[in-house]
Amino acid sequence: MWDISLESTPPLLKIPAFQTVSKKTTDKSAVTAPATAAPASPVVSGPNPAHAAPVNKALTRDERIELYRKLVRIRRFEERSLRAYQAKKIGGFLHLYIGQEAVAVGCCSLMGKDDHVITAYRDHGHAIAVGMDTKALMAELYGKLTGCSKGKGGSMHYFDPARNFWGGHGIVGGQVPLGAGLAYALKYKGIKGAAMAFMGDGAVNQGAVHEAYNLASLWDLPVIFVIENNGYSMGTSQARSSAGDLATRAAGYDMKWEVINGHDLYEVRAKMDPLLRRAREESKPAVVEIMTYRYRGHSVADPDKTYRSKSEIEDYQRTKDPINLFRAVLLAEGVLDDKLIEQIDTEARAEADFAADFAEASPFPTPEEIQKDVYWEADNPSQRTSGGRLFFN
Amino acid sequence: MWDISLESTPPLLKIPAFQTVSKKTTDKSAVTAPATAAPASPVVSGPNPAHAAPVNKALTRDERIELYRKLVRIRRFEERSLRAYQAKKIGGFLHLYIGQEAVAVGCCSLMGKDDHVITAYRDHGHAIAVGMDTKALMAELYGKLTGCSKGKGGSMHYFDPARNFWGGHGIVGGQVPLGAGLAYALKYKGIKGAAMAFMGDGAVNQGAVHEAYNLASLWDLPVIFVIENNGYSMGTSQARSSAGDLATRAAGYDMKWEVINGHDLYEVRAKMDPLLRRAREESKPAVVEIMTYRYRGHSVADPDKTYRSKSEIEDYQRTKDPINLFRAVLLAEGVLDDKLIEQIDTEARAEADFAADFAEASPFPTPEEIQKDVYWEADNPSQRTSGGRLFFN
Amino acid sequence: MPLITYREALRHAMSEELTRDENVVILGEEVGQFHGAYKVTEGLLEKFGPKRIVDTPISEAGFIGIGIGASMLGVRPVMELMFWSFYSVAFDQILNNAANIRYMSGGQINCPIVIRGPANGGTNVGATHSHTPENILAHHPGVKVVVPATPYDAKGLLKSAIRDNDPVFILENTILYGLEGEVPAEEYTIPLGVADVKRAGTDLTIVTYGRPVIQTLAAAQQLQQEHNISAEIVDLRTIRPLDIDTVLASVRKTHRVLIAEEQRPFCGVGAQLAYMIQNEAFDELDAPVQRIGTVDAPAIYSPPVEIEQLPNSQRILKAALATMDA
Amino acid sequence: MPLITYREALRHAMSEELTRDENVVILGEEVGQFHGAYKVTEGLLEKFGPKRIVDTPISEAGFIGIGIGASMLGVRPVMELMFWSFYSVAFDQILNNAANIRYMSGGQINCPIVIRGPANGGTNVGATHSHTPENILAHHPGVKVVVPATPYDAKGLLKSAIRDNDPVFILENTILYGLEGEVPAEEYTIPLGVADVKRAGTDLTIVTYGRPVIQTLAAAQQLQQEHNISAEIVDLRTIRPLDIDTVLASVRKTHRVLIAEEQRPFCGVGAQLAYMIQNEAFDELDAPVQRIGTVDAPAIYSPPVEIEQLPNSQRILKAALATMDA
Ligand SMILES: Cc1ncc(C[n+]2csc(CCOP(=O)(O)OP(=O)(O)O)c2C)c(N)n1
Ligand SMILES: Cc1ncc(C[n+]2csc(CCOP(=O)(O)OP(=O)(O)O)c2C)c(N)n1
Ligand SMILES: [Mg+2]
Ligand SMILES: [Mg+2]
Repeated sequence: MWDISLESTPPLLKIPAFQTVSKKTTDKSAVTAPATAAPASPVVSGPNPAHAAPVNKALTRDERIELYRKLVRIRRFEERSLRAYQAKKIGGFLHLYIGQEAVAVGCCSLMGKDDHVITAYRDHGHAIAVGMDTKALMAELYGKLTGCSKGKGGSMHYFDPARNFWGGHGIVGGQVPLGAGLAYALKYKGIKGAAMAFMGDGAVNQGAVHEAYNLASLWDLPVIFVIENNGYSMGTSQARSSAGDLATRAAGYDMKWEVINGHDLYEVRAKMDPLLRRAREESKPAVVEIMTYRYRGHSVADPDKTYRSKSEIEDYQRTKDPINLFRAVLLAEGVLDDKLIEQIDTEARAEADFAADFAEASPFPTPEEIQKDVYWEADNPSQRTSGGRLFFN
Repeated sequence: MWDISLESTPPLLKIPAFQTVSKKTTDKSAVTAPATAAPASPVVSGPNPAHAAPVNKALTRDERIELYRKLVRIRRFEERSLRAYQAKKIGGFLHLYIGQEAVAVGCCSLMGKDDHVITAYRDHGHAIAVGMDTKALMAELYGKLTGCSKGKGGSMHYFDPARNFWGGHGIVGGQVPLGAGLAYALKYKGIKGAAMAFMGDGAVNQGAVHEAYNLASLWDLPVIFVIENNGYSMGTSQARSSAGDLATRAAGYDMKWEVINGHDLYEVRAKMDPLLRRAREESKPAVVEIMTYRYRGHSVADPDKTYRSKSEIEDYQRTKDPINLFRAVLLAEGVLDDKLIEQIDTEARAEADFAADFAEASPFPTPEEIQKDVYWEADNPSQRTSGGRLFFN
Repeated sequence: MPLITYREALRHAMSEELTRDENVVILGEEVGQFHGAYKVTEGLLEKFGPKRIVDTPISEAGFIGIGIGASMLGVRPVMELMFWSFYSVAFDQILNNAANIRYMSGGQINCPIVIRGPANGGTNVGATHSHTPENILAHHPGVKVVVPATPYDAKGLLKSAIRDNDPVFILENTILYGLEGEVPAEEYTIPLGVADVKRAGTDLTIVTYGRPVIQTLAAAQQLQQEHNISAEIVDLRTIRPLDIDTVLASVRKTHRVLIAEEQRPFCGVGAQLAYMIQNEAFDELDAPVQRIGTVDAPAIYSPPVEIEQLPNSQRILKAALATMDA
Repeated sequence: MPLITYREALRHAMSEELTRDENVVILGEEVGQFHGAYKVTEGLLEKFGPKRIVDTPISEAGFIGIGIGASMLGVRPVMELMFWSFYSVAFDQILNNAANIRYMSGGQINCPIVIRGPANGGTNVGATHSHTPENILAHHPGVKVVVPATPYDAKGLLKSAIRDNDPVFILENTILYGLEGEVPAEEYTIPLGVADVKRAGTDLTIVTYGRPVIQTLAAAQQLQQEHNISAEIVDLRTIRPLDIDTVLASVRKTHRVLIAEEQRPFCGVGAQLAYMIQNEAFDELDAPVQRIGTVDAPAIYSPPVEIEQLPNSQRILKAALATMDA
C-alpha cells in the first residue's frame, strides 16, 4: 500500500535494498575512452557499499526521516500540481519530476550554507529539496503574486536566492554557465562553497555546456555539473541524441567524472559528498551523470505514446522507484514503521492541498506588475541615477 | 640560401629528414583519458615511416615538385601581401599562414573531385592549396572587383565553390557546423566524398564546434575536423585556453582522433589519407590535431611582444620549417636540385608580384556594388517571384 | 473549399514540397518520431521516412549550421525551431552565416534554407519562450521574414519559402495552429512580399501581421458596429521584403494609421513602419501614426495578466479609437 | 583639462572603478597579457594582477554566462567583447539570462554586469565583424545600452555603468579609440540616459550617437558656413534609457529632424526615434523625419567602398540639405 510511484496503481512490491546503475541506452559505449574516474558500479547482488559511506552513517534518525519526507513531499506536491493543471488552474508547461526525486533530495541534502544550486525548467524537486515553501511554489504555478517569482516566472522559473537556489531556467543548457559563474564568485570571494549546476541528458549537446566545462576545468572552479540522465530529452532517447557516453566527455576537459545510480538516495549522497568536499576545499570541478527516470511525459502536454513503451515505464516504477527503494532501506534500518510512513504521506498530501488552497486564495498580479521587476532602478526610484525613459509604448 | 622561413634572415641550416610532434603545451595531459586512436608518435630518431606510406610512394616526381611549389607559392604570396599591407594597399586584418603551409597543402593535396574544404579567416594557404588563382586572391585583399569575392569579403572571406572551397570565415568556430553540413549534403545525395573543416586551437572552445562533433558522430557524417594547432589563439597559449588535450575531446563523442606533425608534409598526407578514405567509404567522421606554428603575429597588427619569446619563434623556423623540411626530403629523394629550387622560388616571387600588379591595376567595386549579391532574387530580377521592398533607407 | 487548420496547412505545404523536390529535407527537434512538439510535422516521418524527416539533438547552432552548410551544396533544408525563442543559441549561424554567405562570397553561394517555428506569447511560457524576433531577423539584409496569420497564407507562403533561393524565416504561432480556414484543394503558392488587405475600410488603416490580424478583425467589427468607424486592415504577411506600397495606398485613403503587432515596442517592426509612413506619406497623415503592441517588459507568466500584456482585440479597439481622436 | 584618448578614458574609468570596488573584475579575450586587442586594458594586468584582470578562452557564451552567474552573487564583472559582433555566439546568455533574470525571479536577483567592446564599421573587417547591435540590444526591456562618442562621455558613462545595478552594454568604436578630448583630472560620472546637445542650433535638429556625432559636427560646420543653416546636434549617448525629452525640446525649436546613425535601417534606432518624434511632436514637424545611416547591405570589405556605405560627413551634409528642402 505504500508503493508511491503511481497514485492509481499501488501494488505493494518486494523491493531490493538497493539498485545498480541502469543500463546505458547508447550502443556505442564500448568504443568510448576509458575514464579518469572509476566506471559505474557493475550489477552486483551484495549490499551497496555506498549505503555505509560516512556521509550516510552520520545521519541521525530524524535526518533520515526528513530525507524520506522530502521525497514524499515532492511527489505529492507534483501530483497535486498535475491535478491543478488538469483543472486548468495552471498555464504554460508543467514538467514533472516524478521518479527523479532522489537526485535533487540527495544532492541538496549535502548543501552547506555556502553551496549553491541552479537547474533547468524541471525544477520543482530542487526547489523543495533546498527548502522552499510549497505554498509559494504552488502559487507560482497558479500565476499568483504570492508565488516565489510573483507569478512572473511560472513552473520553469522558480527562484529563491535566500536559499541559494538560482532557478529554474527555460533555455536548455543556458543555466550551466551561470552555475559555473556562481562557483566563480565563490572562488573570487574566497568562500569555501560549491555550486551544483543541474542539467538533463539532452542538455549536454548544447555548446554553452561545453564552454562551461572547459572554463570550469581551466580555472579550477568549485562546480559540480550534474547531468540528470532520465534517458530521454522529450521524445528522443539518449542513443538518438548523443554520441558516446555523457559523463565521459568530462575527460576531454581533464575533469573528474562519475556515474551514479540516481534511484538510490544513499548512493547519490555517498558519491556526491567527496566531490562536493573536493570542490569546496580544493576548488575542483567534476561532472556526474546520475541515472534516473521520469514516469510522466516530458511535460503534461506530452501524450507519451511514440517514444517508449508502457512496460519500460512500469518496470522502472516497479523496480527502481526512489521512494519505494529508500523506504525499504529505512524500514530495514528500523527508522520507519508503517505508522510513520502513513503519517508522512498524509502530511505531505495535506501540505500539497494546503498549498493549492493557498494558491487559489491568493491574488493575481495586477497589470501594473507587468512593468515591475524589470529594472532595479525603476523599482528603486529614490536611488535612481539615470535619466530618460526606461519603458516604451 | 634556401631557408625560407624568414625573408630577411636566411641562414641555411642542417635540417633533419623529418620532425616529430611538437610537445604539447598543456601540463594536464597526464590525467586525460586514453584515446580510441593511437597516441601521437613518440620522439624517435629513425626515418619517419609516414614518408613511405602508400599515398606518398604513389606520388610522381612531378607531383612531388608541385607539392613543394605550392608551399613556396603560398609563402611568397603571403610575404608579398604583407608588403602590400605595409604599403596600405590592404585594409582590415591580414592573418598570415606563414609556417603552417604544409597543413593546407598536405590535406588539400588528397582532395578528390567530391571532397570539400572550409576554414576560418587564416585562409590564404587553403585557397592556394585548392588551386585558386593568386591574382583573384591578391585582388580580394586590395578590395577590387576582380577579387575572388568581388572585394566584398576581404582576407578573411575567400570563397571558390567551383573548387570546393567554401571559405574563409570570420567568426571563430562558426564554420565548423557548415563543414559538417557539407558532409551532410554529400551523404544525403549519396556522393562518396568527404569534407574537411579546419579550425584553430582556440576554436575548439566554441560551443558550436562541440555541437558539430556530436552531430557528425551521431549521424556518421563524412567530415574530418582539422584542428590546426599553432600553439596560440592570438596571444593566448593553448595551456591558457584549453583544459586537457584538444584531439582527445573527440573520444567523448565516440570519434576517432589522431595527432599529426604538421611540419612534415608527408606525415600530414600519410595520416590524413586513411581518414579521408574512411570518411568517403564508410561515412565516418574524425578529429585530427595537426601540430604547427605561425611565425608572424596573429594578424599583421599584432605587435607579438607579450606572449611568446623570439627564441621560440626562431627555434621553430630553424628546426621545423615545413618548406625547409620538405625541401630536404625532396633533395634526399633526388627530386629537387638547386636549379629547380631556385626556379620555383623565382617563379613564385614573380607570380606574387604579378598578382599584386594585377590587383593594383584592377578597378574597385562601384558604390552600386554595395547592394549587389545580397539577395539571389535582387540579382536575378527576371526570375523574381516575391513582391515588396528588399532594401531600405 | 476544404476547411483545414493552420497546422495542417503548414504540414500540407511541407508534404507537397517534399514530394515535388527530393532535395527538400525536414530537420528539427522532435519533428519525426514525436510528431513535432506542436504536431505540425505529424505523419511526415511515416510518409517520407527517416532520410527526409530528421530528428535532431538539442543543438540548434549545430544543426542549423549543418543545414546552412548542406544548403550551400544544394540540399533544401526546412528546419523547425521548436520555438523561435531558441534562435538565441543559433544566432550566429542564422545571422552571420545564412544571412551573409551570399554577400561575402561575392554572389557565388546561395543559402536556400527555411527556418520555421512558432514565435509568440499568449500561452504562459514566460520570458525565455516568448520572443517575437521578426524585427531582429528582418534588420539583417540578406534574409526574408514571413509571419502568416491564416491557414491559407501559411500554406501558400511556406511553399514559396521552400522554393526561394534566399534564406527565409517563417514565424508561426502556437495559438494559431488550431485555427481553421479555407484552403483550396488545388496547389497554389503565395508570393512573399505581398500584403493582403484583409478588410477594406475608409476611416482608419490598421497595419498588422500574425495573430493580431485575427484580433484586429474582431476589433474592426466592433469599431464598425459600435462606433461606425470603417477600418481597413492591411496584413503584411511578409516583413521583409515589405509591401509598403499597399500600406501607403491605404494611408492615402484613410489618413490615419494604427499599427497592431505582437512586438515589444523598442525598434519593433511598428517603428520601421511608422518611419516609412511618415517619411513617404507625410502630407497624407491627419494624425500621428500610433502603435499597439506588447506591454514593454519580459513576458509575464501569470495567465490572466499575460492577456493584458499582449495585444488583444479590446486593447486594439481602444488604440483605434485613440487614433481616431488624435 | 588634460587631453586624453577615448581609449585612455575607458581605461581610466576601469582603473578607478577597480580601485574603488574590489568586486569589480575585468574579463575578456586578450584583456590581460596581450593588453587588449585594441589596447584598451593595457597596463591593467600589471596594476591589478591576474585575479582582477582575467584572460578568457574564445568562449563568449561560456565566459559571459559565468560573468552573469558571478554577478548574481555580487561580483561586478566588466566583460570585454573583442568585437560586439561576437555577441552572436553569446546572444542567449546576454538577452535571455542577463536581461530576464531580474524579471523571472520576481525582482529577487540583480545582474550588475557590464559588457563593453567596439561595435562599428569603417575598418574593412567585413560583414561578420561590423555589427552595430544597439537596436537589437535595446529592444529588450531589462537592459541598458550606451554608445559614447567622446573621451569625456566614454569615461563618465563607463563609470556609471559599472556602478549600475542593471546590466549595461557599452558599444564603443575602434575608430574613436584614438580620438583625443578633454577629460577632467578629478573624478566624475555621467548619468546614463541623459542626452547631450553637442551643438546648439535653430534650423534643424540632428539626432545622433557614436561616431556619427563626430561626423555630424563636421557636417554642421559646413552647413553653417556654406549654407547658412544652423543645425542643433543632440548626442543621445545612451539608447536605453532614452532621453527623448531633450530630442523633443530641440524639435520644438527647429521643426525639422534628421537622424544620423551607423545602423542598417530596418528597425534601427532611427526608426524608433522617428516613431516617437512624429507621435509626440506631430504638429511641430514641418517636414518628415529623415534618416541617414549605413547603406542597407552586409558590410562590404573594399576599403574605399565601405566609406560610402557608412555615414560620413558628406552623406550627412547631403541628407541635412534634403531635410531642409523637404
Ligand atoms: C535551447 C533549447 N532548445 C530546445 C528547448 C525545448 N526543450 C525543452 S526541454 C527539452 C528536452 C530536454 O531534455 P533533457 O535535457 O534530457 O531534460 P529533461 O527534460 O529530461 O529533464 C527541449 C528540447 C529549449 N527549452 N531550449
Ligand atoms: C567568436 C569569435 N570570438 C573572437 C574572435 C576574435 N578572434 C579572431 S581569431 C582569434 C584567435 C583564434 O585562434 P585559433 O583558433 O587558435 O586560430 P589561429 O588564429 O591560431 O589560426 C580570435 C580570438 C572571433 N573572430 N570570433
Ligand atoms: Mg532527459
Ligand atoms: Mg591557433
